[in-house]
Amino acid sequence: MIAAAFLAMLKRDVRLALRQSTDLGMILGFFVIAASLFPFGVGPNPETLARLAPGIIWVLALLAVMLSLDRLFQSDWEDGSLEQMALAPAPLSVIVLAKATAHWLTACLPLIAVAPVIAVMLNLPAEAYGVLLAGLALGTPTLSLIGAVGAALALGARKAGLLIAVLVLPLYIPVLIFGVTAVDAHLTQISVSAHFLYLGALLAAAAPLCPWAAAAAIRHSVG
Amino acid sequence: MIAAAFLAMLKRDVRLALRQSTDLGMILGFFVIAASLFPFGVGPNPETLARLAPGIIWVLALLAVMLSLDRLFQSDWEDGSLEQMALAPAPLSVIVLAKATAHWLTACLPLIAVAPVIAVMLNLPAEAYGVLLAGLALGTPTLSLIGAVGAALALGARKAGLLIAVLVLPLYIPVLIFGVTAVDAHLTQISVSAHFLYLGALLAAAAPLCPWAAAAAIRHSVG
Amino acid sequence: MHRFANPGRFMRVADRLQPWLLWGGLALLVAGLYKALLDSPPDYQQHDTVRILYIHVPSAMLAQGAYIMMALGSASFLIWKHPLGDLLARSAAPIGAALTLVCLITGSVWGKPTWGTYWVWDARLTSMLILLFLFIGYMALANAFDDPARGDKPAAILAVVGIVNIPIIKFSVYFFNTLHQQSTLFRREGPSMPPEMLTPLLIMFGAFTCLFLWLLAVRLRGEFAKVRLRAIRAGLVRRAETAGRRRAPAGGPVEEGAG
Amino acid sequence: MRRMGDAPALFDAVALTCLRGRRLVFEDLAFRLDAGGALMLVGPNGAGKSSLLRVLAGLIEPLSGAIRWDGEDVTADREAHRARLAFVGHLDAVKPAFTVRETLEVWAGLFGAEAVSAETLDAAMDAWGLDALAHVRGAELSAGQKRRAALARLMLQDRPLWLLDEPTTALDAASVATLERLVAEHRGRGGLVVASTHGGFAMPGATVLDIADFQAEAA
Amino acid sequence: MRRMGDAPALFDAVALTCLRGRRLVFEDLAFRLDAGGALMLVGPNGAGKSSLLRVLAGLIEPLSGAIRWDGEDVTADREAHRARLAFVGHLDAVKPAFTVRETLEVWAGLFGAEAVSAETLDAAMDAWGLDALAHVRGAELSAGQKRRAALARLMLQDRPLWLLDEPTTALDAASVATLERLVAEHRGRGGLVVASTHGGFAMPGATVLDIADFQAEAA
Ligand code: HEM
Ligand SMILES: Nc1ncnc2c1ncn2[C@@H]1O[C@H](COP(=O)(O)OP(=O)(O)OP(=O)(O)O)[C@@H](O)[C@H]1O
Ligand SMILES: Nc1ncnc2c1ncn2[C@@H]1O[C@H](COP(=O)(O)OP(=O)(O)OP(=O)(O)O)[C@@H](O)[C@H]1O
Ligand SMILES: [Mg+2]
Ligand SMILES: [Mg+2]
Repeated sequence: MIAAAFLAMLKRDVRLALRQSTDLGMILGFFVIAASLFPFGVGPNPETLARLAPGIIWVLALLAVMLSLDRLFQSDWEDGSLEQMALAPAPLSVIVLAKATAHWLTACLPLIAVAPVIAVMLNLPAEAYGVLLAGLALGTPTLSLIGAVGAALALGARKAGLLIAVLVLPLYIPVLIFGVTAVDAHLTQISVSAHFLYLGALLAAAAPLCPWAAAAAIRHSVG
Repeated sequence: MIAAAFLAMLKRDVRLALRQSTDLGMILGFFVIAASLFPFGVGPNPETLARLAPGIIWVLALLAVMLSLDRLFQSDWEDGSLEQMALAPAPLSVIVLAKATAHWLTACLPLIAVAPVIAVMLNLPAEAYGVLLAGLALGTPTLSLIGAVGAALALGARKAGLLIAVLVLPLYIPVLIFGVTAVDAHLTQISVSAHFLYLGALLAAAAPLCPWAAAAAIRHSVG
Repeated sequence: MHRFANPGRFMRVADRLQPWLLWGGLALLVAGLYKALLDSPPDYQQHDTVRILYIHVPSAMLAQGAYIMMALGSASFLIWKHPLGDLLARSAAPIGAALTLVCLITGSVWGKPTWGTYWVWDARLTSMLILLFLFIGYMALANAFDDPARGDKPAAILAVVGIVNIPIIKFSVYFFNTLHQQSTLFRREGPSMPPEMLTPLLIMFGAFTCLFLWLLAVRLRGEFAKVRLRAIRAGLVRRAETAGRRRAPAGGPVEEGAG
Repeated sequence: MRRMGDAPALFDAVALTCLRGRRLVFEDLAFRLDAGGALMLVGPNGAGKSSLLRVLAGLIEPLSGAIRWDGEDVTADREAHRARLAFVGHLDAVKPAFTVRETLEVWAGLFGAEAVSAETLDAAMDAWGLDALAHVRGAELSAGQKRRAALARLMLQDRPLWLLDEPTTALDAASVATLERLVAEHRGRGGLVVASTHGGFAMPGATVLDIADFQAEAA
Repeated sequence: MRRMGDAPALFDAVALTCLRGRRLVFEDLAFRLDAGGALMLVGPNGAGKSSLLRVLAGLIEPLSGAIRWDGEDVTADREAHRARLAFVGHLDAVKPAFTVRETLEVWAGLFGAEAVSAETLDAAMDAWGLDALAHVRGAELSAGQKRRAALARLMLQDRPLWLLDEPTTALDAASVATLERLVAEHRGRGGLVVASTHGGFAMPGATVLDIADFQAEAA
């Protein structure tokens, strides 16, 4: 039953995201458009762009997460769907995990899919693609999970802004830094396994903790 | 009466944004975290960073502004406030202008306030601060105005979220270009008045056109 | 339905042309590909990579053509409220986007051996990328609403405004410093290309044009059918609902609506 | 169409047809109201009561037909029409973050600030028993309290035409009585009321209009 | 406290006290229901009807007191309690982007997918007259149609305890009759119903509980 509820919520959220935020083509288009702002800003010099590329792509990941995460629970909260989820027999943390997974599938996975195109446009050396993508694949789920806690905190809590600034944003920073520096390390022939270990450890910590924390925050908000 | 309605809406939206400080925290958080990511990628070479600083700040400002756009009308639309605004005797475009102004005050002004911090982090020469800030002050209102059109168009859209971004980001490019080149021109001792004139012209065109277009889109959506 | 009577006549003409366009286009394509890939000389500098030209150039030109068609359709829709213009623009947009993508991809694949990079941010390439954004924006807006009547006007305005990009693409190679080739085909002095390259290029151009028009006709039919389907389904919902209502209290005599 | 040859009514509609999405909601609807008149909209769910009220408010364009005030088409001067009506729809427009008093202040400002004095505000809150809730945030209101705040908006604006969409939703018996009294007073001053209901709300002497009679198929 | 010495009731509450924000909403509230029983909550706006229903559903922790099912405190096994109740609150939980059928499918999945067959779905839609609306999106529903979709949720889950907060809001007379019939059937099968109302909704033989009697000030 737990698996059924997980799948039902996952399917629902993916469908809802595809239906109401956009179809996949538009998500991809969005990332390409956002990435192409940087050359307009910093100029077309290929060498500079190459150096900025990992940072740009990770900034886009951050953007993708933030753009959609605050609506992860908000609209369900406002229209009463969230209280129904809190009343479902399946544990709420499983439902949160399903929602975070759906978010990752609809916001982060498309980014990973177009990352090579953006990397080409920004002239990133081809040998760095693998590390970049592996880092994204390992790091963005953590962003989604941490973001879910922030989104849950933002419901109802009066001082949510402060909580998020203090709790959630600082947690993003290590993920982003390891993700960016892994690419640089690889390009300067340094082994990247340490970076990936850190990213993996962060994910391993976030996967059980974040849904639990988010569920607690949600129970509080639907009261 | 028109002025009264403008002020009432302006005050309301500012107050609402300050009370739900989550959004503000998220925007500033994104801006600062994203900016602090680039030194890791580009390496510590202060000179390269300095050259890129205006572009990075401007692009991040665009993305951060965009991050807050979808809430400009959405929640008012969902809870029925927007239909009351559409029924107020004051022209809807004036109300839109008030909301865009409030958006600028609560989303862009804080960005301008932290921009110097980021400029320091990115090693921008001190003599460029003035031009950077002046450019932001002149350019960001245009961003808010254009964004209001996108946000209004996306109301009730099946594919709302990224629709805004896909429509609005390309329109932001001219502002971005003039904003960045102004700083570059100043650093290379060229007069920046032409750039500022262009930014001013964009604002002068957007100020009457955008509220009108957004109001038309809103009337359509509350029907 | 009277609004679409006119497109109906238009569709009949399009239907009659469709098989000609398809088979003609395919025949030209086979001939053109043969000439281009096997029966034309390699470039003395670029060797065989030059053969990308035969796809790159027709797709670049037709992508712009598709945009112009979309903008004209949108303009006629805005000015004369002609629904056919809107349908035409909606049909042309995805084809144009695909052609733009083909141009961008072939261009960057070609760029790697010739310029040493897949992509540079120069005026021609950037303005072509913006063309893609315009197509995406148009499609996003036009299809964003369940009631197509809501998205059509804003989308049409976007298409019309975006037309300024076309001359920028065209003249970017003259006004800006760019890596990209200047025009060799359309110049005042006439094309400066050896005939053994020009012929396959022209054949390919003809093939692309026929296939483009064929696809356009297919999509027009699809858009047209969508409009009709929606009208029919709306009628059904209405009828079923009144039937349900009539079960409870007695209503007036029910007649089937004309819809 | 249904107008007789006499003096124009204060507020009337002729041959109204409303299309939403691709649904023809009602067809050829007409009514007339004179000063102090009231129109009670009834009909099953989905009949088109809310749609008609939105058309009358100018939020939806009718497909065809005309709405007239004093014999003059309201589309001639939309701003004047907006300034003469007050609309309470299904949605309450109460912000969770604002207190009840702030909510009313905001609306007062929007509807022409100078006119609304602190006394009017107090009177509105008093009429709806909101005084005790003045400093309670919207998020902490019960459903009926929220509805009362929305209805208090009517007292802030001195509008001749009230458009009320199921106004008694979530109201307790005392508040329904308040609403009935306020509506009666408004009509006594020559005001007009168009209200929809599924029952439990009385407007003595109101014309009853069953929207189901104007359904497309029944024509 | 109010329990007599006999066998434990199927569902009862003792000495319930509820604090929301800084307001003591009700104090020392108790009731008992046996199989087929119904409790009708009445009281003015803000009395605490919704609060009580949310406490019973486990959405709010009571400040003190106990809720028991078959004599056992429900906090002992919250998951089991959630699995035995169905809650319809003030909010409809209908997504604008989903069609009516999709909405029901989603809830069916959430409440234990395997159990809900296509027939159950069809039966639920049929009971509420939603068949014709199966493919209409939530955004295009009228207020009553949305409410009917929310109530159709009750048919998807075979739950013994129904908690209904002003279920007749926005419903037309025919739908109110449907609800009354379904509630009667549910009680006939031994199910329990706790419902709040401001009138216009009948549950023959229900115990009426006026929350105003348990107000802190009245103690
Ligand atoms: C992504 C990269 C590229 C883009 C977006 C692009 C875009 C275009 C466009 C839009 C045209 C049509 C111009 C017109 O309508 O007159 C064109 C034509 C052409 N392109 Fe490219 N191009 C790219 C890369 C290249 C490369 C790498 C080469 C070869 C070195 C090349 C060679 C040509 C040639 C020979 C023409 C025909 C020019 C004429 O006869 O007018 N392009 N390209
Ligand atoms: N935004 C919309 N777009 C398309 N159709 C709509 C929209 N809103 C309502 N409808 C349809 O129009 C019809 C009339 O809806 P309306 O809301 O006017 O009904 P109502 O009489 O107010 O019903 P209720 O008593 O349930 O409030 C319904 O069949 C509904 O499905
Ligand atoms: N989220 C909340 N936080 C704090 N107080 C609340 C909250 N929700 C409701 N209240 C307060 O608790 C009291 C009871 O509210 P409740 O919603 O239970 O009333 P109700 O009987 O359902 O009223 P109605 O008939 O209007 O729906 C009210 O005075 C209300 O102001
Ligand atoms: Mg209604
Ligand atoms: Mg309640």
